[in-house]
Amino acid sequence: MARLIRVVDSAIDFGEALDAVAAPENGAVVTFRGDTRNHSEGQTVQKLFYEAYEPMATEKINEIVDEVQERWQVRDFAMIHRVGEVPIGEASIFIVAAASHRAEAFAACRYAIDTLKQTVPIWKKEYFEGGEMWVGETPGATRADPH
Amino acid sequence: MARLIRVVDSAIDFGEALDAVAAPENGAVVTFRGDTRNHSEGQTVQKLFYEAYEPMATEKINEIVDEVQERWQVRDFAMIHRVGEVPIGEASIFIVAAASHRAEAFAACRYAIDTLKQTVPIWKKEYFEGGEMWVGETPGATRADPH
Amino acid sequence: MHIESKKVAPTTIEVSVKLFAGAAELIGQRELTVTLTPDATVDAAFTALAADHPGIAAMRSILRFAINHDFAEPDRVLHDGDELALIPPVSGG
Amino acid sequence: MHIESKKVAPTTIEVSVKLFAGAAELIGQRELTVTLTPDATVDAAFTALAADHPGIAAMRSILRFAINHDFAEPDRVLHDGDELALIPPVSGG
Repeated sequence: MARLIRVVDSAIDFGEALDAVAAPENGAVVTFRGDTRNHSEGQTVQKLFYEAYEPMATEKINEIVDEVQERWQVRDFAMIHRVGEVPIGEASIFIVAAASHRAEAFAACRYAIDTLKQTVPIWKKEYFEGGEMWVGETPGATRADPH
Repeated sequence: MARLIRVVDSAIDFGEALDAVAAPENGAVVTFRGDTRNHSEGQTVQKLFYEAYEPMATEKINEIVDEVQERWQVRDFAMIHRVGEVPIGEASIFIVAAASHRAEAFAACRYAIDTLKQTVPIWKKEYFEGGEMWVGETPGATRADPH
Repeated sequence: MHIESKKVAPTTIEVSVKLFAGAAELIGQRELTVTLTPDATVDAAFTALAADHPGIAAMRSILRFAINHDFAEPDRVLHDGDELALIPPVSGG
Repeated sequence: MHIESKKVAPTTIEVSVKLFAGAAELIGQRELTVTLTPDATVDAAFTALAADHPGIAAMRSILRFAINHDFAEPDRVLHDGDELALIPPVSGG
């Protein structure tokens, strides 16, 4: 039962996360990687910047993993979130759920990213041509989910 | 719109699959990896052996990807299936779905592995203590899904 | 080619049969050829195969078939030169 | 520590306020201290903050709060030494 949780300020080490969940009991490994993409809501995005409230962010991620491992038979789990500037094509988040069976691994991975986007104090700023904005803060604006 | 489909007889090159789907338009990359695990239905598994009917297997996988890309906005897709002997802890399959948004990437990846297990002519033999069996062939036996 | 075959009114067709997994082990071959009457169906081909290799008959209920790489129902008619595959329950992934 | 504070009947408490994202940019600080009456609520702390930094008032409707790293409703009572965080809409991932 391995668990790796990290908030890092440089490029995510995918191998570290994958190695952390490796176990001969696991038959299914599902990963989610969120990358900075070059478009959002029809605008050209130049880069993203993430800020986290530590240690609350890590504590909330641990709560998510507690819940995941209570609800599904997910033996090993890793989540790494990058903060600071994240250029186009680079990853801001990497989640790995490893279980005996794929249904559990898919459900856990999906639940983790969905819940992170609701409860973990991390903020994303979009830099686009002609401006910048903290996603979700503009009064009245409803932003689509970035990933 | 990249598509990488391979049936290989040695260790899967994950980097090749991930590189194939890389594009600045993609914000969400979901992968499924199926590994040989050391247990199945309460028995200790020693290794797996896979056999494919080529070129039908590759043709059927292409049909799945056609359907995936028709149903979801999944820009780039890769699927590599290994055949021959696959030791414990090594991967028999790796699927990568890359899209703007995570809902599409998750749905596509899940659909691809579920459908592969129904329609693609590839067979798995389990070697366990005291015997071996082609999964699903034993009359009357209902085998649980291995991953 | 099929039209030409009809023109010369052949009395038999030859179909290549591909075998996999437990079916291949049971018959002890991965590929063989069956000679059939023209317009023989997949079912007829299987019956001919089972006449030479009786062990395969017990697998009939779990087999699917493919003709030239496409799944095909047992009542599909075969043509000279077709590749018929016996598809045991697939278990990839 | 809270018990001790009550014993000496303090006339004020000090709460550390953490600011993030747009709220931090708006106020121009990431951390500050507010002095409140004992038993002041989160809401009262926000009102005190907005008195010094009026721009933040417009964000009130989109903010959540956390006390010592746990989300807290606006009517929660603060204690001396608490860490109060203003949580704009989160957008991680």
